Amino acid sequence: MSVISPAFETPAPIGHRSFYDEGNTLWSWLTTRDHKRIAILYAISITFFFLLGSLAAAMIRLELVTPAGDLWSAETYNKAFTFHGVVMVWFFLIPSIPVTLGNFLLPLMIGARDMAFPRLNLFSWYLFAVGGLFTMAALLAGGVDTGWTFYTPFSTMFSNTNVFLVIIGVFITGFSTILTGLNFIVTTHSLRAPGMTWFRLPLFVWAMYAVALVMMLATPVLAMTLSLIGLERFFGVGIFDPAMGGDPLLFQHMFWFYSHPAVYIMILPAMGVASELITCGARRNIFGYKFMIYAIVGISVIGFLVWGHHMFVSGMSLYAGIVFSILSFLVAVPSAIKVFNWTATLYKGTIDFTAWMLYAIGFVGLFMLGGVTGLFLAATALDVDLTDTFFVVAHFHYIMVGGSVMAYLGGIHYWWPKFTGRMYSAAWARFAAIMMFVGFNLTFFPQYLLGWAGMPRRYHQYDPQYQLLNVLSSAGAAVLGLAYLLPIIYLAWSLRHGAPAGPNPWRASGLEWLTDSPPPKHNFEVTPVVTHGPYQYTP
Amino acid sequence: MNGPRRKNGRLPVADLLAVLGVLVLLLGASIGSSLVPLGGWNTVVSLVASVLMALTILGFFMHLRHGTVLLRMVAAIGFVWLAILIVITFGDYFTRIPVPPPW
Amino acid sequence: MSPVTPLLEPPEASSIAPHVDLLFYVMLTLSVIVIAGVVLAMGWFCLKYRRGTHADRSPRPPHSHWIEITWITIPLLLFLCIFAWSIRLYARMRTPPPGATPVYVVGKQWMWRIQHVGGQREINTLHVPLGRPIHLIMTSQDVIHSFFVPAFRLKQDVVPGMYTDLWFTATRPGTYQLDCAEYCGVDHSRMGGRVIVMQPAAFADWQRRHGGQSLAAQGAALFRKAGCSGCHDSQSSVHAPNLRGLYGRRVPLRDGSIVLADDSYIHDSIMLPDKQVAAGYSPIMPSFQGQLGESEVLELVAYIKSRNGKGAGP
Amino acid sequence: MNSISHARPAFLEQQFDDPLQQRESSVFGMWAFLATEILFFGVLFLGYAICRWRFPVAFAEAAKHTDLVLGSIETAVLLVSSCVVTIALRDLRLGGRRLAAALLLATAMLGLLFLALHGKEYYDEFHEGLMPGVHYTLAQPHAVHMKLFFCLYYFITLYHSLHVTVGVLLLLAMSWRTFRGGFSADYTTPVEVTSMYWHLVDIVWIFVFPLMYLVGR
Ligand code: HEA
Ligand code: HEA
Ligand code: HEC
Ligand code: CUA
Ligand SMILES: [Cu+2]
Repeated sequence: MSVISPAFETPAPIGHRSFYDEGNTLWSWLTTRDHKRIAILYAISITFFFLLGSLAAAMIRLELVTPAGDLWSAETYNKAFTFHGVVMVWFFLIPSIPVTLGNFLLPLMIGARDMAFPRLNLFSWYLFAVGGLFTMAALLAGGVDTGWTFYTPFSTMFSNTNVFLVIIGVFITGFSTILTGLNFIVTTHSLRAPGMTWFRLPLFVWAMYAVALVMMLATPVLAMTLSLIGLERFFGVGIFDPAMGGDPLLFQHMFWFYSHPAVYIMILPAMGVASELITCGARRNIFGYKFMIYAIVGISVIGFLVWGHHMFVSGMSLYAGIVFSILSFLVAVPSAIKVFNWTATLYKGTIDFTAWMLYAIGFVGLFMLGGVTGLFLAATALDVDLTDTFFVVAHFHYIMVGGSVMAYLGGIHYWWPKFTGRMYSAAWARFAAIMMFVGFNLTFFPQYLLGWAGMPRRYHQYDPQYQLLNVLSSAGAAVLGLAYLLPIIYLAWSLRHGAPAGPNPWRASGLEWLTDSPPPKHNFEVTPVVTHGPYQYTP
Repeated sequence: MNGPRRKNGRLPVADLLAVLGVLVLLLGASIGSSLVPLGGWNTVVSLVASVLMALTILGFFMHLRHGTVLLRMVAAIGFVWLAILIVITFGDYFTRIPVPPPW
Repeated sequence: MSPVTPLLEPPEASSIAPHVDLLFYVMLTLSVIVIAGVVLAMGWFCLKYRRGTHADRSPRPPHSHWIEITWITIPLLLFLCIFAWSIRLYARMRTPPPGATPVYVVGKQWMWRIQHVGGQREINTLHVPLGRPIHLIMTSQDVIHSFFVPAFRLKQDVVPGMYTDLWFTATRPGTYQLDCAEYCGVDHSRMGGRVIVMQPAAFADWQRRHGGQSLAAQGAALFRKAGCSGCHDSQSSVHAPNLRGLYGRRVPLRDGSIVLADDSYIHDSIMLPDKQVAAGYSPIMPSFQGQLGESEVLELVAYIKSRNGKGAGP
Repeated sequence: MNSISHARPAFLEQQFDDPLQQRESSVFGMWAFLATEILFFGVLFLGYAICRWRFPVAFAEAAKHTDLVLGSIETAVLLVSSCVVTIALRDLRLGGRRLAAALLLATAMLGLLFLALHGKEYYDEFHEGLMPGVHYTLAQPHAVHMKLFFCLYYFITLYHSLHVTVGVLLLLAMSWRTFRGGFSADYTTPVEVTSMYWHLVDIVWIFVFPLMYLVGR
């Protein structure tokens, strides 16, 4: 269990004192500047939000079992999907991989003692928490019913729910995102260990770097756009209100200038995780390392130019539609490169079907399905029919739940021994992964058919001919929901009863595996010196 | 990050004051030009003056003249992204064809 | 209701629909081929190279430019073809053929109000003749809605403060579902209706039975009632432009630019008169925002348009 | 490469190997932050551009209601303050203390002067009835669309003033720390970073000024 990759000259001596041993009072956690502890604070918070968002999903799915709007009132249903979208996007999925896995692993993977700005890192968590509190306050005060997209003038002039509170919540969390991004960028630039050149960085670090860039360049736009909504609500004036000469489409441009890059904030980290998992699981170095990097960078840059594909039927000009459509096709090319390279990495490998490998393989498949249906939507003439139907809902759940959430869980399973020093039950973990895969497809595949059959999204009640598929989808959600509970149980169990993991249970290469599990406070007793690329696997 | 270490920020005070003089002159030019009716060009002229002032501050007060390529790129990227946002959005507005006459 | 089995798409009832479906199924086939290829490759690797098998695990190159370039180029070319195809179809969807019959649609929380040129008014129902191009000119009174007829494979957002349009030629008589596809508040899911496609003769009959005063005539009455004529009549003492022949003309504005006097221009002239002030006039026209509803504005627009023809209006 | 053991100055944080790395990280971080600030303000400028493009006349009319004289003085005040803070940093780097502290204080005071002048403008505008949603009494032909201008004007200038306020607080803190001898010729990073922030506040204003004050004169 201690095969340390020969790539690194100075393996750290095995210490005895992990970062958990540096005091365990609540105060010591709430004032910590250790990136590893902050990652754990985040992990707890986003799990909480994931559960909240899932409850809202359960409400959605229960309502949609019958065509009539009988279980909840229309208001409640609208609030449920709004809350689901807001919480899942801003309080779970955007932070998920970066703030937990990224925070914990980025310094470890580049051989640093901490983030460049540890205090800022803690501050980001507090911002996140405060933003979350505002959002929950909005929930307690009665909820919001605008949809997560806050389209004007509905959100400014017509909704009389707590839009303002949610906007403040998202605004504050946005700052948290920006500061996290800033920290990642500076850390990657200045704190790399000696010998850790740019082309020796693990792909996960590259993904974190790219995602940090997107976070910093996109989030400010969201913050100001939402502020403008707040302004309009407060003072009854504003630039999105047609009654005053404003333009609702301007809001959509601003919102999607942020929100399309934001979807890449949600997928790039997942791609980074998948690259680490697949190489280790197949015991093969990644195929086409440099192309993978170019693809990451390409996605994050071109991703900024495609936002208008959400507006093909909004009244935007035909010519803008043409430009956004072709750019959307172009941004799919780097994604294709990644899918093909992951597949090629398996070739001539030695593949172990650990739970995290199952997640990784599931990720590639589901991401591909979601991505390819994204191309249907990018094809303007099809989007005219499919937009705002369940086809879109299925598209993004395939990528976000099937892709990103699967990758996140895969990452948690892969690095769990590193985080906690314990092993979990491999059998249960595999079972949960497979159950999740089945439940997921049962939930969301029918939604493609629903969308093609013409069922619009955000519908509290629907025509009876759609019922069969909706019942299937709800049944799938139940399976999926139960599958989500399993890891919570067996991972918690492993904290006490799991076997000790040792520094490198998967015989993985990468600096994070050189140090103890869990790592000591300053990560490495001796700063490692890097002489090779990131992946040193032989089958 | 390991660019040449210049004696950043050691311009003589006199030079710094001269830079300030240039800035104030540009400001004056901008205000002055706005009082002359040039039609659409008024805004262009004053914006050009603003860009020059911003560049002066970036270059001299913020020492970007001696900055590394990396720093210059970081300084530029905000502006570049803003330009993307503005140009593409206007692209939509400029090309919205009116509803063609139905008969 | 036309028979719609749960797993199938709604019927193809517009001239565009078969084209959309063709594109969809071609893309579907392509995607299935590519996805199946990747999944099979992965599955095969997973089986062949799972731990414990005696497969050939000799070193393979860590990268290969040729392979990478191949699998960049092939998808790229495929994408470009699909793009070209879809964009041509899209341009066609967005370019109404000359001579299409205009129908005016106003979305409102939570109903569709429809006005025909002949003066027929309907709510949540749209009667159209078979085989004739129909051009919907749409706006919203409050929030954004979206006019969606799945059987036509068409959808267009209906945005307050601007006119959007949608055209189609119905190709199958019948009754089709009309939905609101853009989230618009509490009763979004109830904001539906029907599109009834009739044989031209039946449609003409329907028109006759429901026809009252034409839309333009209603507009003419309103023109007097709302006080427009007080300024815009040729006898008026106020210095205001004569609107005869305005529609479709290029109007020089006070700020030096020139705009085409189309539906939106007339709409904005009434609701936001300061936005574009005609050259040679002072901006004294009051805004009618809040006094006239969007459907009334549509009547006025129809009336002003009607004054283009020979012998039209006062 | 084992750099933890060397004599580490007190200001050097544990995650850095040496003062140079620490300084460059902070400066780089600040530049990155400034890039986001540009986008923060930039969106508002986009809103401004679109609205002005739609209502050029209303915007020209509305901009006439701003106070050109005060606006110009404010701009000059900020330009001077930018120069002063640069001189302060220069002095600090050359080992100065008292002069640097005084100049930093002066910069903060110029910032306060800016805020006071702008407050005066707001006060006048309130009495003129130019505040949509609060007190708006304009009734001229373009009054409705002039609201768009004012709405953006207040939002941008208030957001900018918020930045000035933060800047003033930072400058006061830096001045105090300088005066107490917290910095030396080797360690000026916090002052440097603060001054960068201050320059950005200045740069933003340089664009606000022509767009808000010089239109339609
Ligand atoms: C993580 C999130 C995520 C990601 C990564 C993506 C990725 C993509 N998305 Fe998606 N999208 C969303 C989240 C995401 N999306 C969300 C949340 C919405 C709805 C928002 C709302 O309205 O609420 C949405 C909506 C949405 C729309 C608007 C739909 C509408 O409302 O009308 C469009 C239209 O173009 C689109 C396109 C794409 C494309 C082209 C990609 C591409 O990047 C995908 C690229 C990947 C692949 C293509 C797969 C791998 C490639 C191959 C295996 C190559 C071979 C394939 C072929 C040759 C066919 N998305
Ligand atoms: C980012 C991440 C994310 C995640 C992880 C999810 C997770 C899920 N989402 Fe969601 N979703 C969004 C992002 C996300 N979603 C967004 C952005 C929207 C758009 C919102 C908008 O329109 O504004 C949306 C909208 C959306 C809709 C469309 C609503 C509508 O338009 O009318 C639906 C409908 O099925 C749905 C379902 C689900 C389900 C079943 C899950 C599952 O993964 C959740 C599984 C968990 C549970 C089901 C709960 C736990 C289980 C139990 C307690 C057991 C009992 C349960 C049952 C009997 C059902 N989501
Ligand atoms: C107080 C007098 C007044 C009233 C009442 C008035 N208008 Fe006008 N209208 C004007 C003037 C003056 C102009 C030219 C300046 C401008 O474009 O705003 C004008 C311009 C227009 C134009 C643009 C014409 C062009 O040549 O560009 C249209 C269309 C129009 N008015 C329609 C209407 C309608 C419809 C009504 C009633 C609902 C109405 N007006 C009521 C004074 C008036
Ligand atoms: Cu109207 Cu939805
Ligand atoms: Cu998108």
